[in-house]
Amino acid sequence: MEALFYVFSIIAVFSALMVISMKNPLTSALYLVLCFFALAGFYVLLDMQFLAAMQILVYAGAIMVLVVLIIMLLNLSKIKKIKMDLHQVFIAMVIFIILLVEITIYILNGSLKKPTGIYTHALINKIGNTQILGEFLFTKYIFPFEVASVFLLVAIIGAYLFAKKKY
Amino acid sequence: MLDISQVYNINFLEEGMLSVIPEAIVIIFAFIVLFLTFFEKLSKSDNPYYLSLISIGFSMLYILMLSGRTIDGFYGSIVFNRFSVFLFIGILFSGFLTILMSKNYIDNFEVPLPEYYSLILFGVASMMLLVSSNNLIMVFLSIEFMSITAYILTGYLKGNLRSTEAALKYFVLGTFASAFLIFGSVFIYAATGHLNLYNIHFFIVNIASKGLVNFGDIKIYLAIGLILFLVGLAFKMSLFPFHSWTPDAYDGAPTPVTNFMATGVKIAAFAIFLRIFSLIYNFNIMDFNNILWMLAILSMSFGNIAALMSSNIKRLLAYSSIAQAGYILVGIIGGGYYGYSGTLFYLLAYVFMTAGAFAVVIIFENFDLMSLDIKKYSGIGYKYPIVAAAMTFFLLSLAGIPVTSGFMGKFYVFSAAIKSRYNLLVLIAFINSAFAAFYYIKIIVRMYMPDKEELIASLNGVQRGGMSGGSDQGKPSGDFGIVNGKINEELMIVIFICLFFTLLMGIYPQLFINFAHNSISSLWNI
Amino acid sequence: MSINGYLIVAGIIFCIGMLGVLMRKNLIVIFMSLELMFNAANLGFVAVSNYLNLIDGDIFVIFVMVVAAAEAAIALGIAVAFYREKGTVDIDKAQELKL
Amino acid sequence: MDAKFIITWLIPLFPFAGWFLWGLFGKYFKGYSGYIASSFVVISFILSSILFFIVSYTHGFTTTLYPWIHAANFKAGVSAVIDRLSVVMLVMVTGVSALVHIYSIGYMQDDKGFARYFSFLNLFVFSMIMLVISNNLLLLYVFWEAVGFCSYILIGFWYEKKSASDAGKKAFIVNRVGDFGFAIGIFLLFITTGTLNYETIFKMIPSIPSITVTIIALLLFAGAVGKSAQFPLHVWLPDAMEGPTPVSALIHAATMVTAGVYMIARFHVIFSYSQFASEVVLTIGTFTAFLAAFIALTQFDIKRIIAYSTISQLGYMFMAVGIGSYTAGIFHLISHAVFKGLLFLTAGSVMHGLAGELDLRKMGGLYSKMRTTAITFIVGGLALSGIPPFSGFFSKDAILADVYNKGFYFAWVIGEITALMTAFYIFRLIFVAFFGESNLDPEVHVHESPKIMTIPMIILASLALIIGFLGIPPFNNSIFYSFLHVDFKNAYNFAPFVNSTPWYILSLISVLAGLIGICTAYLLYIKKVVNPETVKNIFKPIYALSYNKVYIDEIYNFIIVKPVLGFSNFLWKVIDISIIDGAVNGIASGFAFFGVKAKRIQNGMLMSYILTLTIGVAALLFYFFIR
Amino acid sequence: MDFFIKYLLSILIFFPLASVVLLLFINKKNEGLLRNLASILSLVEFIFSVYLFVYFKPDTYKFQFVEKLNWISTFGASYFLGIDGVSLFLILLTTLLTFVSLISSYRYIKDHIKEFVILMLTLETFMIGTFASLDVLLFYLFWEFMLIPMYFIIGMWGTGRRVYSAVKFVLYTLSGSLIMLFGLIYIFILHYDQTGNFTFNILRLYNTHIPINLQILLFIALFLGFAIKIPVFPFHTWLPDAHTEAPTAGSVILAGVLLKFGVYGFFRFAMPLLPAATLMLAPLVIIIGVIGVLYGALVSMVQKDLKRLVAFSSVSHMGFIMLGLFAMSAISVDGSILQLLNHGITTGALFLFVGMLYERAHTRQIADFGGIAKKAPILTTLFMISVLASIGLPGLNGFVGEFLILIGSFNHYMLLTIIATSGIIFAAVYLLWMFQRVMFQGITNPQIESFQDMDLREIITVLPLILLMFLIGFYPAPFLERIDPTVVHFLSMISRHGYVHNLIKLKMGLSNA
Repeated sequence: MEALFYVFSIIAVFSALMVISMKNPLTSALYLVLCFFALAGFYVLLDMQFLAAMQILVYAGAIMVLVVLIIMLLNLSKIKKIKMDLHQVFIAMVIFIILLVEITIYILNGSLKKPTGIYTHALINKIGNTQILGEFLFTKYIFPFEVASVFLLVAIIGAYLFAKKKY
Repeated sequence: MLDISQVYNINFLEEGMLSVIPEAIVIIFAFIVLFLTFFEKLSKSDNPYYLSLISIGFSMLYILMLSGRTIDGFYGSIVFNRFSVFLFIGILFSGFLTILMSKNYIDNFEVPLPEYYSLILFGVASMMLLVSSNNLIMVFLSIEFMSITAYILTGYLKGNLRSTEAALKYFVLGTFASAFLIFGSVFIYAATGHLNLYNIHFFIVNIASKGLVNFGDIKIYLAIGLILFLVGLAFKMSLFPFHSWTPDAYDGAPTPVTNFMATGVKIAAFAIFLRIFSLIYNFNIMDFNNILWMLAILSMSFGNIAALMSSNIKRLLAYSSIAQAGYILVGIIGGGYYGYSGTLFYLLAYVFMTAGAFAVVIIFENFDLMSLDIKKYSGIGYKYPIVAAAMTFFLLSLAGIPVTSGFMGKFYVFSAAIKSRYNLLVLIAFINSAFAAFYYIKIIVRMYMPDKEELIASLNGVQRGGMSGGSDQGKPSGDFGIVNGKINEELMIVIFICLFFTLLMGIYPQLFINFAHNSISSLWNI
Repeated sequence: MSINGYLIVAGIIFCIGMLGVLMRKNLIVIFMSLELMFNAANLGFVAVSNYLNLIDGDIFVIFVMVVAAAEAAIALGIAVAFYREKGTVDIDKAQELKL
Repeated sequence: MDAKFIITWLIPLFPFAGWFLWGLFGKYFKGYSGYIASSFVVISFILSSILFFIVSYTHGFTTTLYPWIHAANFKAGVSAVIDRLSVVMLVMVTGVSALVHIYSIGYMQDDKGFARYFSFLNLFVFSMIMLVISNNLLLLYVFWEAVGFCSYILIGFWYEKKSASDAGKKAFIVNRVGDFGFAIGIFLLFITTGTLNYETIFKMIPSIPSITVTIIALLLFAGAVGKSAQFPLHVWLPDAMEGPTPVSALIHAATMVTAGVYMIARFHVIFSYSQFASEVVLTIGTFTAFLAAFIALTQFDIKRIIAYSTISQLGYMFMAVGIGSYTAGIFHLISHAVFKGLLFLTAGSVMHGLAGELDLRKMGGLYSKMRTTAITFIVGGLALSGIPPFSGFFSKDAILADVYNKGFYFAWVIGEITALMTAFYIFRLIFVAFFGESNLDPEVHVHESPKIMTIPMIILASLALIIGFLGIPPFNNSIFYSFLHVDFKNAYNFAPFVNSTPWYILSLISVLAGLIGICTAYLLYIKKVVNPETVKNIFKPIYALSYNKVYIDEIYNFIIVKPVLGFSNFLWKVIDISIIDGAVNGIASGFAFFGVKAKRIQNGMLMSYILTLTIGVAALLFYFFIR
Repeated sequence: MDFFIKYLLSILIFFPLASVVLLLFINKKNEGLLRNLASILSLVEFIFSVYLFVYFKPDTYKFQFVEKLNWISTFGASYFLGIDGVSLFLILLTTLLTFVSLISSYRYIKDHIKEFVILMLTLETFMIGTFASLDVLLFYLFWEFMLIPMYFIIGMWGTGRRVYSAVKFVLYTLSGSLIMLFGLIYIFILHYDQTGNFTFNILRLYNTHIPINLQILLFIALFLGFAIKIPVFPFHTWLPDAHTEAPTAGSVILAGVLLKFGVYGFFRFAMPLLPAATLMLAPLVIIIGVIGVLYGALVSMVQKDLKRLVAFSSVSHMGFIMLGLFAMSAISVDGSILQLLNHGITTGALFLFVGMLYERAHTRQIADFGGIAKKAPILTTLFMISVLASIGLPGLNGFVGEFLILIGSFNHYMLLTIIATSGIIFAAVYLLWMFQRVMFQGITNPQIESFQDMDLREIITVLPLILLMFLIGFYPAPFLERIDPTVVHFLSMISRHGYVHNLIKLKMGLSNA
């Protein structure tokens, strides 16, 4: 298990780095998909196979396809021409390092609450993670679920309005 | 095998549904308005506009009927109490005024109307949800909901480069800040094991008082989580240094939307921050008061200083809103019954004075970009005395001169802070509001004491050429709010409503103070 | 694996996403970086949830995904609209609104 | 309300009413205002005389019109003290005023501001009467300033002349300098005694530490120095001659300028309890008498010569009050009022006849053309020179004799020299103007003044002849002394007589001094034994000193006026505009500067926006880190 | 009638506001009607205020015409009105000067008459409200809003750098009053901490016990607010600008009433609320006041602009008032309060005359004038009376006040009083010099040749002020007898709580050091 964690970690971090450093956005997109797969791997390790599936379906499947589609739709060669500004990269790196150090130090120094819940590894496997998620989603979190539907509708209207050529 | 229906009371619908009916009314009407798109005839007329107004009215009525009750709905995801009632009213007023002032503005542009009004209604609903949400998931979801309507509305003027650019900037920055918000929630969750605000509150109060868990250990996670969460909220509240979207988004957005962002988004964000602050932050986890203290000072100083040199009225009001955020924060820092009710009072006062100012901006706006320059206001004191007088009052209110709600609000929050002995903070705030008066007065100077040549130019109706907003050329060049020398009625209604409340809250604030007090008393009524 | 490991990975990915937003000028890449940041948070939620033997965090992830999807739609819509007007997705070209 | 009350308050009421009438309705009265104004003053004079007899045969009294200021424990009423001193002064003031009023009718006949003139003149008479009868220091101070104000407006009566308005202003301001000291003296007196009422103060004086009394006396004397034009504040009086001549006669010879002497006589209790202060009074008086006479020697403006002579004679009076001979001082005051008023009126008559000419060098041989004027002038001159039997002889001699007999020999010597010089300069004036060859402007039609002017002159001349006989028998046996001494019996006798040189020896010396002066003038200007020009050349530095008034105006200009103006300019230009306002505007522009900087943060670059946001996050986390 | 007397203060406050509402309905073009109606209404207001004087009981320090209504019960703020001997006269002064300045502006204000009269009457409401309110919050409400009409009056009808001056005026005074508000709120909170009740009732706030070092800080805060308003020496630079550029009516109100608020604030708030600090810092304040006396006088001396000269003379006069107030002897405080009145009357009149000169010659430069006395004898006479009153010539009002101030202060601050007394010399110098250059001498400017004397309206404008100068000069008793009990009570309030003992110790410490 630990080995898998490291493998996924390395893939995830590496692909994330590649996403932001590739000149061609299309390459970045492909690395992002790779990263999402690695994250899906994590979810499997953490007993959330359903989420892993969702990750791949929603992110790699839907969002990334959309991204790639847009990249193709817009003129790719023009998009590729956007150069990075070294000055800006330098400042960004400094901030990045500072924040990374800070967050890491905090994470290493702090500790979580003691586990108190009942949904142990065994219980999740017994009931099945999909079922538990479903039950939570349709009971305790029914209202956010409903709101999310309205939310998505609004997003659809928005996307439609933005992407439309002319009113 | 666990039966979840035993753990949670399935029978939530009866009580719980009541708690979201105000939102539901608005959302249902939003759908109805949206459906008007399908009928070309209906969508071109004023129907969406009237429907939207009616929905706000219904929602308001319902709230007033329900006020005084406290309802926890949907397993504690949503809470309806007097606190929400106060803010619902503020938000509904903000929406109401926005819709009123949109009518005239939006008609000038060839944009689909039903979508616009339904989006405003969705925005109102999302803000109401945000105010009443009691769960980090709900908070996150409503913030995103609110933001997304704001993004869309900001970029609503299709073909207008400024509008699109504003949406772009707002979107990138907003999403970036949201990322911090969720990342912060992770740590809060990690430290407390809860997503429900009340549970988190109890958890913190318990461990803090009884020492059940080693507080020191989880404190770091809690603190980092709260800091990152604060970033997300501070972004919405446009506090320095998370303010940077404000001027650009305010500037580029259609003016009614700017008003919506300045009033609705702001009070919703402050309201949820106030709730979360009073429930979670305010418990000695770390000295958040100090952080807020600095944010408040930076916000007001930056906002005021930047506004000093602005000549674009919308940007000026944006900077001023940053400064106002700083002042409002003073009330939260002041804390306690007094400070929180002061914050609410200030928020309500802020809605009216800002909406009034934006209504005046709309009146004198046109397709020419120069119409946003404060030079445009030269001599309107003589041409349109009522509007100018109203504008003067709004600006004075923003500056915190007595007899206006702005003064009472400032007085309220500042005295709360003095009560908690944040003397230096209040002193700096006072100094700030002294020199902030300069840029508000600058506009008044334009209106009443223009240079001779400027006055002549404005009286002759000479428009200055210059930067023109993209593809807007060839459109009629009259000011939006003025038809045949008469000022649009809807805008006048907005101005009068705002003026009425600005003065009422300034002269006899007791009504509103009682209201705010009652609301605050429900904050702890868990 | 200890929970801290997951959180550190999440933190690193989050920071990388942030770095991407900070240093890239391509709107599409910036958007992808934002997705990275969201996903880092997701990872954190799942890990914490698992560690605490709770489910709420996992539910949060679902909502984050919903939001991410919606935002993807909006983002790409804005990108298209911007591209139509400017002929590029270089955000440095967004210079109408300043001062 | 008894008769005394009514009479007392009617005296000032008439001129007061006159002031209002002519001030407000002057233009409706036209020329009559002069006659009515004069008759008002004459009525006052008659009432004063009645009061004089009442007081002479009964005793003094005080009477209150109304309580004026009443704030906490500070009380001051409008009330009068009527004793022998004040009635003497009253009679003198109203009498001379009445004559001057009558004279003015003729003198000011053609002036546009006729009514205004009488209005101010009446106001002055009112103020002077009130000054004389006031019963407390505040009231005294009020009218002390009020007469100063009247002097200001009357000097500047011909305001279109810059020199006239300048002179008025100068008079007012210089007087204010003196009043500054006077006011502080009053404050000090108030805090030491708790009251400003004369009687109470005088009762308390013996119990007050002598140093305090000295300071109070000196401060009060400062006021007198200003008002009575003593050195170093004498500079305003010569300039004051810009005013109409009757004004000079009334205000700057007979009445107002003597207020200082009157005041010291009134406060004899205070002054006599402080020997030092009295000696200062004596010294200043002596010095001023000499200095003014010295300056008068070489002047050519006839009014100025008389003005300097006034200063000089006032010096004599201060000598008298400085040695405790209050009656002698008041006696000289009265007689001086008469003969100096006479001199001014006649000088005015000369001006009237010569169309306003004042320069001695442009006169000569006037005796034949204006005989009445000349004779009355000579009477005045003789009285001034102290030639018996004119009044000046008796009064001045009484002072000098007291000075000698009380042992102030040096002052006596100076006094005699001054007497010599006095006789010289006044007869220089007489000889040059009225005798000798004529240097007149041929276009000027010289004529004698009308009756309305000459009659007051004649009355004054006859008074100058007879009034001196009040001073016999000499010393403490005289009519005047015995009449007035009652009021000074509270004085502390700080300077007892040390000699008892018979009066006739001292008088002889004085008369001799006067005669020598007259003879010298005669020899120089009539006989022309020596050409005055040669004398001038011999004593060139001294002559220059005298001719330029010892350069005192220039010195003041150099050490006071210019530095003050320079300093004021510094305060305004540097402190006010540059430093204070500069700081205020600097703060404003500082904010503007930051405003520009702040706008630069908002540069439209999305990257920098994100950067600020991120830096904010990093800073917040860092803040947690350092905690 | 009973009703009228009982609610007289409210009527006084809201009558002008009601007048404003009435005027709003009059057509802008009907200028004559607007002017006349506004003047008549302000005259009616003045007559109402005379009732205040008539029904005022002179022999008590207690507040009279008291009205109390709940306003903001949460803060313990109430609509609490009442006057004592001090505010009585200041209200009378306000109503009189408003009337005077309204009729004085018939010629000066040519455009936007409707706005002008409305602003003037609004200003009157707020000025009277400030003097009449006994509730700190209410006071502040009136106090600060007052700036706005004044700002418009300067900015809209001013001359030259009017906008700069108006903005400077607002920002300067606003800064001060906000810091003052800070101090007031602090006291309010302290009172809450001690009693558990929120109240803005000044009579109750007087009982707040404040530690001495805190008192000093609070005093500084209040001092800034009030001192800027007065203005005291280093904070005065807004005054010359505002005065110079304001229209005549504005200058009159500004000098006549607005400057009084600072002193009134000290009298009503700063000193009784913070007695220990007052006693401790009094010497410093007096030093500042005395500096102001000399500074104002010296700077006036070299001014070339008439209005600026009069403005700086205000600085000097206000220095006297500060001296008297902080010397804290009954006489000097009486004198200060009386002088407050006098300054309003005298300087108001001076500004009226300067305005008349400006209307005729269209210049304010002293050098451009000369020889006016010949053309306009009435103007000259009345102007001279005002100048003399300002100089402090006995028999006119200025003297009584100045004399009482000086004689009252002399006991406690001998040297400073002597220095201040020298100010009377300088006053004579600069005012007479100005008067001479303007009114006397020959005519050099051809514009003066066509100079007209005052007409009946102008005489009516200044006549009440001139009469008051004489009245107070000759018979100040009606004024002093009403002021005196209030002042005595005021002093007894400062010396309460046994602070005096501490003060004596402190003073000795200071003198030893």
